[in-house]
Parts: sequence; C-alpha cells; structure tokens
Amino acid sequence: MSQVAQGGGAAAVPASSAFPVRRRRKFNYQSVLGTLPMIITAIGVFVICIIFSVIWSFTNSKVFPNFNFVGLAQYQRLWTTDRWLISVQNVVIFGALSMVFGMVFGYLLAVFMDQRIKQEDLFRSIFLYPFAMSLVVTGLVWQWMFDPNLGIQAAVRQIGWTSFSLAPLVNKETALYGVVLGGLWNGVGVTMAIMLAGLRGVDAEIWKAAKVDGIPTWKTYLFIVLPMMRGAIATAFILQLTGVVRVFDIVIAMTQGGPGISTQVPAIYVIQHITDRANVGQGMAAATMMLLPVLLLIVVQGLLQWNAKRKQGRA
Amino acid sequence: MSTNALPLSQPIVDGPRGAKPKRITPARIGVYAFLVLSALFFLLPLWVMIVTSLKGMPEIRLGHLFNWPAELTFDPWIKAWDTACTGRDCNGLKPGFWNSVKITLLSVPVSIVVAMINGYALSFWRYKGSELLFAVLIFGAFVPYQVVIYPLIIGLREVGLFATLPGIVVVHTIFGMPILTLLYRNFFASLPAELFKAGRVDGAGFWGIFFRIMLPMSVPITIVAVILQTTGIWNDFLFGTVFAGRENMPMTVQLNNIVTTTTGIREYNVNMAATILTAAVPLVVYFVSGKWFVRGIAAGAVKG
Amino acid sequence: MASSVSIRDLSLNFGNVKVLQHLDLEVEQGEFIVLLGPSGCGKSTLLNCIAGLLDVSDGQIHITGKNVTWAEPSERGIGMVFQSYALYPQMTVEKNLSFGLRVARMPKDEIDKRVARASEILQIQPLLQRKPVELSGGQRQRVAIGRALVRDVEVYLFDEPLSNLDAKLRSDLRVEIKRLHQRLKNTMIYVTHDQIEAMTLADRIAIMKNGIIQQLDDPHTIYNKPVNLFVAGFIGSPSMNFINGTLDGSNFTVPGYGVIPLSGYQFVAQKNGSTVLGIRPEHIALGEDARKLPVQIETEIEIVEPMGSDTIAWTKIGGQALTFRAAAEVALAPGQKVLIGFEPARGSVFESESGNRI
Amino acid sequence: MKSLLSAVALTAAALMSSTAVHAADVEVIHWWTSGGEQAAVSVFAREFDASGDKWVDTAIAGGENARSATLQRILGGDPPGAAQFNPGRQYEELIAGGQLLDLTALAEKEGWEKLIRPASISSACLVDGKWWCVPVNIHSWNWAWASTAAFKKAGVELPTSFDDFLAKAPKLKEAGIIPFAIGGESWQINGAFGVLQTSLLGLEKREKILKDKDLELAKAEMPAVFTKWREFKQWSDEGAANRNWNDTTNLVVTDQAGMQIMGDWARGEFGVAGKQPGVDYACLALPVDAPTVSTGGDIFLFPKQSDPAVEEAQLKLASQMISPRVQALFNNAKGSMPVRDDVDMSLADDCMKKGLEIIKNPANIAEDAGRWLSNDTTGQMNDLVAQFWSDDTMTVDAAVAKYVEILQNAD
Repeated sequence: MSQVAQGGGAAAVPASSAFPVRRRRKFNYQSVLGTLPMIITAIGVFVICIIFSVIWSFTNSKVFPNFNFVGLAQYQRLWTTDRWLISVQNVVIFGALSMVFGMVFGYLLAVFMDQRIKQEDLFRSIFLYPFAMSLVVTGLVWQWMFDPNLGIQAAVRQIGWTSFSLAPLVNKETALYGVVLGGLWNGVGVTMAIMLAGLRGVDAEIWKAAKVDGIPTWKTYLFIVLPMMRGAIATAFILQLTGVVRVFDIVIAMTQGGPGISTQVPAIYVIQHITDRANVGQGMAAATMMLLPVLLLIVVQGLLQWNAKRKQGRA
Repeated sequence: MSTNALPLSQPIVDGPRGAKPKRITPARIGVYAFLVLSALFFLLPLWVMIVTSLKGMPEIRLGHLFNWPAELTFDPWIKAWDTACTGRDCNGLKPGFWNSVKITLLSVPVSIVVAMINGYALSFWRYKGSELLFAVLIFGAFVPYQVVIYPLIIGLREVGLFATLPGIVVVHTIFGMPILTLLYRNFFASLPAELFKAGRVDGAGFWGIFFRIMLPMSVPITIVAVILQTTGIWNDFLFGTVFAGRENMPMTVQLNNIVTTTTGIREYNVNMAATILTAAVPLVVYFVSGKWFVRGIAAGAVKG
Repeated sequence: MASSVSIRDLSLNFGNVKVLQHLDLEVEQGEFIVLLGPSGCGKSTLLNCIAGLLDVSDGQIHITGKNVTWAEPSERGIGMVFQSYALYPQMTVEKNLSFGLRVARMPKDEIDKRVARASEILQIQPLLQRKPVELSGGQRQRVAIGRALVRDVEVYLFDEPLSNLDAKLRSDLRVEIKRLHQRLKNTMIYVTHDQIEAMTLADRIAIMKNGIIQQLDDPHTIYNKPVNLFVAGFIGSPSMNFINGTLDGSNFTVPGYGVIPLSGYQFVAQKNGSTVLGIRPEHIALGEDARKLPVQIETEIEIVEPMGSDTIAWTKIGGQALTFRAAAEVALAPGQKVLIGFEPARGSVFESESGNRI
Repeated sequence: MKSLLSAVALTAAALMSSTAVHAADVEVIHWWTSGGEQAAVSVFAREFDASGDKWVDTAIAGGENARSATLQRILGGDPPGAAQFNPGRQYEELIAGGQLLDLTALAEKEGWEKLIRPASISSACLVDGKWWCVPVNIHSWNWAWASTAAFKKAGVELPTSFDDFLAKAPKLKEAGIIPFAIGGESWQINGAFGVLQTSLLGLEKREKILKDKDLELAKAEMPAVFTKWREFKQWSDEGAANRNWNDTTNLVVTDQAGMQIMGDWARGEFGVAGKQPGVDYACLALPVDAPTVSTGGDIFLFPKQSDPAVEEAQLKLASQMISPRVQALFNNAKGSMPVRDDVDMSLADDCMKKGLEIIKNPANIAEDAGRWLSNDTTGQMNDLVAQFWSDDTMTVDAAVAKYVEILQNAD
C-alpha cells in the first residue's frame, strides 16, 4: 500500500539520517513520554529520597533535617540500642513466620479450594475479606480478641473451662506470635487467591499424567504442581515481603511494641525517631539499615538475571 | 414397581457398570472440615465486631463475647455514623466518608492508568535504562512510607500541591506505582508478542496500540488493580493526614479520632460500628468482585 | 524483473550474539520465497527485520525500490501473517480486518471495499461479525491472512502461518495460499521449518543456518543439487543417504565394500581424499530396474517400513546404513538378499571437511 | 434527641457566626478528641468565635500524630494558625528557624511573666527573653488514685506511703482485687516510674540527676528506684501489657483495682463515672509526706502566617487563652490547674483544690523533666523502663547502667 508508505516515509526517517549511522538504537520518545510519571517517581522520589535518607543518617538532624555531619555516630548508637536489636530480631522472626505460614496456609487453602468444592464463591469471599480491612483495624480487632479480660480467653472461661489461656499479647515471650496471627488473618486470603490462580493455570495434562502414573494427589500437589507455580509464588512472595519490611500499623494497633519493647519492629523505630522523638538523624540511620538488605536482594536478583540472559544469549 | 421388592444391594450384572457412584469419602469430609474450620477462623473477628456493635455497653461489660445481643440496639451505628465526636465536631464518620469517596474515586483511576502505561511500556517499548527504572521502582515498594514523607512534603510544596486534593492523588499514585506496575508488566509480558507486532504492522504507534489493542485486553488485571487500590487508598491514614489538607481528611482520620480516644469507658460498640462502617466500601468491593479477583490474577499476575 | 525486496549486507546482533551475518537477498517482484531452516537459524528474525519489527545492526533493506531500513513497519508496504494469528481478541473479524486501514484514516467506503474483497477471496464473509474466540484455528488463520490482504500491499510476509494447525488443515490452507499467490501475483516471503510447505509453495527456497543463507535456489535445484551436506540432509524425507569414503579421480572407495565408480557425475571441483557420497533413497532402484543402472550392489534387507504409498527398506553398504524407497507392491522381508542400483549422476558428492559439494 | 437538639443549636450558632463579620479564620490543630477534652477545647473555640473570628478545628487523635501533622504542615508551607504541644524541647528548632509568631509584645503588655506561676511553666514559652507560646494549663503527674471500696473489701486502710501500699498489696490480691493498676504503654510505665523516682529521691536529687546529669548520683541512687519498681510489678495483673491509661483508670473507678499512679487528668474519669473524691476514691498527692506538683501541661504555638489579619487573630486568641475568665472556664472543664493564680476555681473538687494549695509553694514544684530532656532522651528512658518492666531477667544493675548511659549521651 504505497500511500501509507509514502505518507509517513519522510517523518519516519529521523534526523539521525543526516549521518550514515549503520548501528542505530531507536529512541522511543513516546515510550519515555508515557512513562514520565514513572521516571519522576523512580528518580525524583525513590532515588532522591533514599540518597537524602542516607546523607541525613550521617548528620545530627533533630526535628528537621540538617547537614551537620557527625560521621558514624548515629549508626554506633543504633547498633548499641537494645530496642533496635530487638526490632531487627523481631522483624526477622515475624517475617519468617508470617511468610512461611502465609505461604503454607495460603497454598493449603488454595489446594482445598481446588477440589471442585461446593460454594467456592462463598469460601473465597470469606478467606479474602480480611484483606479489605486495614491493618489498623485488623490489629484493633485481634487485640480485642486476645484481651485476657474481654476476649476469647474470658469467653471460654465463662463457659466453664477456667484454666483456658489464650492471651498471647500480654506476655513478652508470646506477643510477637499474636501479631503474626493477626497478620496472617489479614493477608492469607490474598496468598490463597494468588496460589489458586496459579493452580488453575497449571496444564491439565500434568494432572492426567500424574493420575496415570498413580501418584497420590497430595504428592502431585507438593512435588509436581508446586514447583510449576514459580510465578504465583514469586508474586505472593513480593507482596508479602513488602508488607513484612514495612510492618508497622498492625504492631502499633495490637501491642504498641510492647509488652516492654518485646514486639518493636524497625519501621516503628524509624517513624518514632523522625517524628515525635525528633531525632531525624537516628531515624534515617535506621531507615538506611532497613533498605540495605532489600538493596542487596535486588542487586543479587539483577545479577542472576543478567547472568542468565547472557548465558541464554550465548546458547 | 416390582423393583421395590428387590433388595437394592443385589447386583444386576457382574461387576461395575454405568456411572461410578459418587460417594462421600473420608477425604471429601476432610476437605470440607478444613475449609469450614478455616472459614470459622476468618469469620470469628467479623462476627465479634458485628454482635458487639449491636450490644449496649452494659451487656458488653458482662463478657459473652460471641453471643448474639440479648438486647438488640442500633444506636452505636447511628452514633458512629452521625453523632460521634471527632474533636469539636460531632457529626460522626459521615463527612469523612464523602472525602474518602472523593479521594478514592480520583486516585484509583489515575494511579491505575499511570501504572498501566508503565507496564505496557516496560513490556513492549523498552528503552535504555527502562529496566533499571523498574528495579528502582520495585525497590521503592520496600521503602517505609515515612522515610519519603519529608522530601515529598517539600517537593509538593514547591509545586503548590501540598495539602490539596490533587496532592493526595499524586501521593497515592506514587505509592501505588511499584506493585501496580509490576502487576501490569507481568500481565502484558504474558500476552503474545505477535499481537504487538501485528499492531505495528497495522500502523498503530505507542498510543494506538495501547488504547486500541492493549487497554481493552487488560480488563481482568485491571479488576485486580482496582480492588487492590480501592482497598489501599480507602484504608490509608498516614497520607490522608499529611497530604490531603484539612478540607479533605479521609474517613480513617475520623475513625482514628473515634476509636483511639474516649473518656471513661471505651465505647466498644461504637468503635466496632465505626470500624465496620469504615471498612464497608472495600468489603463490598471484595464480596462483589472476589470471583474476578482470582481470575484477574490468573490472567497474568502469576506468570513469572 | 524488478527487484521487490532487496536485502543488502544485513547483520543483526543481540549483544554479543550474531543472529544474522552479512546477509544478502534479492527477491523479485511476484516471487514466492520461502525461508527454511531449523529453529534458531535466524529465519524469523530475518522476516521481522524485513517487517521492521526488529532494528537491524547493519546493512540495508529496500522494498519496491525504496530504502526502508529505518521506516516504521506500517510504512514499508508489507502485510504480515503470524503463527499465533495475533488477532485482536476484543474486535470482531471485520474490525480486525479494517484496523490498520482505520489507523491510516482511510475513507470508509474504501475500507468496506477492501474488507469485502479480502473476505470474498478468503471466503470468510459469514464470519465477519464474530469475535476471534468464536472461530476455529483454520478460520482464525484465514482472518489473519485477510488482515494482511486488506492492506493491498506489494509484499506479504508469513511467519510460520500453518504451524499451529493440524495436518489436514495445514495441507488445505497450503493449497489455498498457493492459489492466493497465483491469483494476486504479489511478492511473498514465507518462513517455515516444514520442508513440504517449502517445496510445494516456493519459487525459490532460502535455506538458512546460523544466520547465513546456505543456498538460495528453486526447489528442484535445492533437492537435486544441494550445495552442502547441511542442505542435503535437511531437505528430503527420509533423508539422503550419506556414505563416507575416499575419492580418487572418479573412483569412490567405501571401506569394507570396495570401489564405486562415479562415472557420469558432474564434478564442480576436483578434489581427492575424504569424501561423502550422498544418494537419495528414492534414487535407488531395486531388482530388475537396478540391473540397468551403472552402479549395482548386492545387499541384505534389515528393516522394512511400509508407508502405504511406498516402502522404506534399510540395508547396509560396507557397514554404513543405506535406505531406499521401493514401490508398495514389492514384497520385502528382513534377511532377504536383494540387488540395488543407482545412477551416480543423480547423486551428490561432498568434501568431508568443508561439507561443500564437489 | 439530645444530640438532635445540640445539632440544631450548633447549626444555629454556625449560621449566626457566619452572619457576623469575622476578621479571620484560625485553624487550630490539637489532640483533644475525648469527651471531657472536647468540652474544654470548646471553651476556647466559643470564646474566639464570639469575638468575631473563626476557630477552625482540626482534631487529630494522639499527641504524636497531631504534633507530627503540625510539623509536617509547617514544613509543607501550610502551617496551622495555632497548634497544641507539650512543654518541652520539641519546638526549639521552630523558634530558631523563625517559624513561630513572636508573642513578646503582647506578653509584656499583659504582664504574663508576673501572672503565670510557677516560673517553670512560663519558662517553657519564655526563651531568651522572648515569648513563643501560651501555656494554658498545668497537669501534674504526681498523683496516685485509690479505690476506697477496694481497700475496704480487702479489709485494710488506704495506703499512706509506697511501702505501706506494698505491705497491703497481698491483702488486696487475696480479695480478688488487682493491687496495682497500670497500662502497657511505655509512657504510662515511665511516667509512674518518674513519680516513684521523685518520691524516693526527693526534688533536689532528681534535679541533679535529670537536669545536671550527675552520673555518680544516678549510679548511687537509681538502683533503689529500679528495685522498688520491680516490687510494684508483681502486683499488677496480666492484662497490664495491653491497656491504655483510661481503661486502666476505669479498673480503679469500678473497684476492680486498688491503686493507679497517674497524672491528674485521671480525675476526669472518676468525675464522668459520678464518683466523689474522699468518698469513693482517694487522690494522694505524692509523696504523701511531702506532696509535690509536676509542671506538665499543654501549650499553644502560633506558627507564622502570611496574612496580617490572621496574625492579628492569632494574637487575640493567645490573649484570650490566658485571660482569667477563659482560664477558669477551660480548666474547670479540662480538670487541670490554671497557669495563673487569680482565677476562680471555686467549682473545683477537693482533689484539685489540694493541688492548687501545693502549687502555691515554689518548693513543691517538680519541674517537668521534658524541660531538661529532649524527646529523644525521654523516649530512650521510656524504652528502658518499659523493657525493665516487662523483662524480669533484666537485672537492676543492667538497667542502671543503661540509664546512666542514656543520661551521659543526652543532648
């Protein structure tokens, strides 16, 4: 169709045609234009914010950020503060528990939902609805459920089982597990939904093959289907991980970091220091420490991907 | 019928024939037992919230957390919606509700359209550095919100958007971007590249392919995005207090004012009613569109 | 005849990987060219370069006399048909067909005219208001072809268009494409890994390997005079027999068997030494027919594969496998002693080391 | 019905005020959202509105949230007209940065420095000879609240000292009463700890440690405080870890608990429940043998505005807040002590009157530690005391060592 070819022909050859470039990388200006909000956000918000956070972590900024550098003093204090050490320990435990249990429980629910059950819609809605609640609300509700004088414990004792005990939040050894439970209640439904979607995406022939081979259903789920759901697992993993690293609201609502400082987490440390404790420098040092493992993870992931691509390219 | 005379167990022919009888196996019972028990775990708090919100305070003090109210009252709901005090104003949650509606209705579409274009560009129109930008964005998904608040305040102040409705929309767009972009990028990457090529042969450009081919195809994943964003933005407290401006304070701020303070006895029933009222919109969204949620995720988000 | 598509010194690299290397190809107007090769040989990449869907690293592409190396796909005067059909799922067949025209803001009556013509040619008029999901695979591919047709362009590109179809549909549509070419007389460039499609459709076949065109010739020449071992082995089913031996003048010595005189073979170069003799199974005659031929071999049948239309028999020459094709009516059984023969002039001789025809 | 009426009244008031010519709107950020607090803040608002200007109310529950909002709004170039703070050092940078309205002229005209007592209250706002804020009330931490009925049920008299209380605690426990009521928030624990510290060490030693950072004295004296504190812990209940202050007070109000150490704002909880001081409950100014008053409270800052009309209104609001009439109305509603002496507090209950007597003698004033310590340092102490409270394996020696370290690093 010659008219189309002629119509745009002149415009299609950009200014670079002036010199005989033989190797040309097309610059998609429209693509850049379309993603301008992303560019601004990525560079203008995240990169700049992170750079400033790191810079301020070397200053003695108080209420507002300043540039009076004090070297590593903030970090020195950070790593000799019990509360920070406990916070780090807690976020690791919280993260490990909620991710492992979230994945396992979520996958189990998805598998059971996948048994051509009746009322699938109803069950799915029941498992999903807590995610519609904010973490603050989740925390409030579970704090109340776990209140020794009002909640489940009191209710069970009232019906006669007087030695019954279920008040994890009042004990510093168990409080964190109570928070984990609240978090699971909120988030497992989404993991379930992602896993279920992953299950439904697995080729039906896999099932036929497994059935013919006489592999028990549970083994098929565990050893054949699960490894095929890399995408679903990755999505659920990222979603959960962002929640874990930033965990804040639910702890505030359930325990406020207590009893004592036993359920403190890094995000609360950061936030309290940059707001009410008016020590932005200290808060930023903590924030920088929080970002470090994530940065590491992304760099490693990027290197792995790059390497894989290179190998693929060679083959 | 003469067959009635025959005992049912008597075989008519040798060996099995016809449709295999559907039996209730122990495994089947196990499946339902697990699901029902799980459902109880998920429903228990909601049940407690509902019954508590329908009780009077004297009855709450008696305990009996799980019991249906002996004396049903809707006063806590009326109070939470209409008359509970949040500072000097005693108008309940009502005014904040409309602010939240406003913020959500504006922020959800804007943030989704931006993320959609990002995902589309990252899948089909990569340019030098676009992958790096994406990595930064994903990194941003892990940044505690509070860390970026100070620079963001200064930035928005400079462009004159601090404490305005457009300001809060911008903030929600920024913080929704990482996960939504990831969602859309995965979705578009799962579409056949030939579709994109066909579009280019047909003469459609960046926007032509986006609006006329990709946009209509991304309905399933967009449902997921809408659900996630509606929930996230509706439930937001932090950004609302800082960036929305006094006139646009969302419902969650008022919920916080009602729930975190009371003199004397905490009015648990009002708190619970207020909590349910605040969560009502996302809850409805979930119950109505839960089915499409799983389908939408299946449509692309789970493909690695 | 005028050159329709001209590719000059084309190279494409992905990073360090050279996908296409200094490739030249002249396609004449109205010609049906098939790009054939194993997967990863660069044939689809070359097609995408012609279409403008990939930016080349070096070289030029001319279509109908214009340099389109940097032009947008839609400006090159091409239409393209994809393996997965790539129909826009949310549009009806009619909208699918007219999409490109609407993008180009063509007048409505012209669009209607073209859609009507294309759907008439492909006999898809009854499907016009349906959505792609409501169509069968064959119907979808017709629509995909129709989408290329409405563009009314000089050059049509096909990227393995029949690979997703079952065998029956594939042969039906193959004939249809041939008929289409005869009717429209446009230039067509067709990528496939199926040699039957290549042989039946092509005016000329370009056989590719590692980003390089190995041989560009009409099907007959490709079949009878392959330029190297790769082409010889790739074309033909069952594939050509390769017998290793040494050449001295026109005497070909097979170890463990003896000398085969290659009288009548037209050498393109004279090279003695380690050599491969290629002879197609269908060029080997059996029994009485063999007695008339210059080379005759006594041998024993090992395996018999009846194909219905004919029979493939496996035997050995000096320890090397040799297959031949016999008529279906001939009764053959394993262990049977037979006489086979061939004409060296119909064979091919390759230098072992380079693999090139001599 | 009542609410409907009040709504009508409000609307009417709003209509009327909108017809009046008002000079300017002043937005006020505060965290007074509960019933009693709201009544108190309404005194300011009504008075201000009546004078023709308009009080624009921004209530954000939780002091941390409200103060953060104010600071962020100032940073964002959209400062409120007035903002509630606690006396302390958090606004030092605002003063240094010139972001607050200078009230000196007004203060000198009205003679604030002479009116306001005790001196430690005015020192919160009077920095280097200039006035930067308005103190509106005084809250003292140094109180204990005891349920008469609870002690009666246990068959013992009301406690007369900490040791006396600890001696009677077993009896309370036997009677099914929680002897010592406390909530799990770290500020509650550290606050009560501070009262204990004041009582055991006396004002002089306390000041030496907290103000002058006398580390040797801290090393010598603090072990006793921590040891005593651990004794208190064993008489608290298991629900303690997760309770806010007013729920805790409610345990004493409802006679489920014997005693709580809490600031004078707890009195409001008894009042709402209709309890009478001296009859249903006892308020013990601490230490019982030499009662003191600590000078916590609330202040209002007036961030600088660009509009001169608003600035004028800000000054008017500042002047009103400290005027005797408003002080009387406000503090009676809030249940706090006024910042000046010439205020009619005849309506005050016996507990407050007790406090007003104590405050008259400067020797009884325990200056708020927040004047000496930054929020950062106070926060670290909160953490330490809360950790010590919840972790029985933490030794007194370890706690003291940490305490000294925090003091040493205090800025």
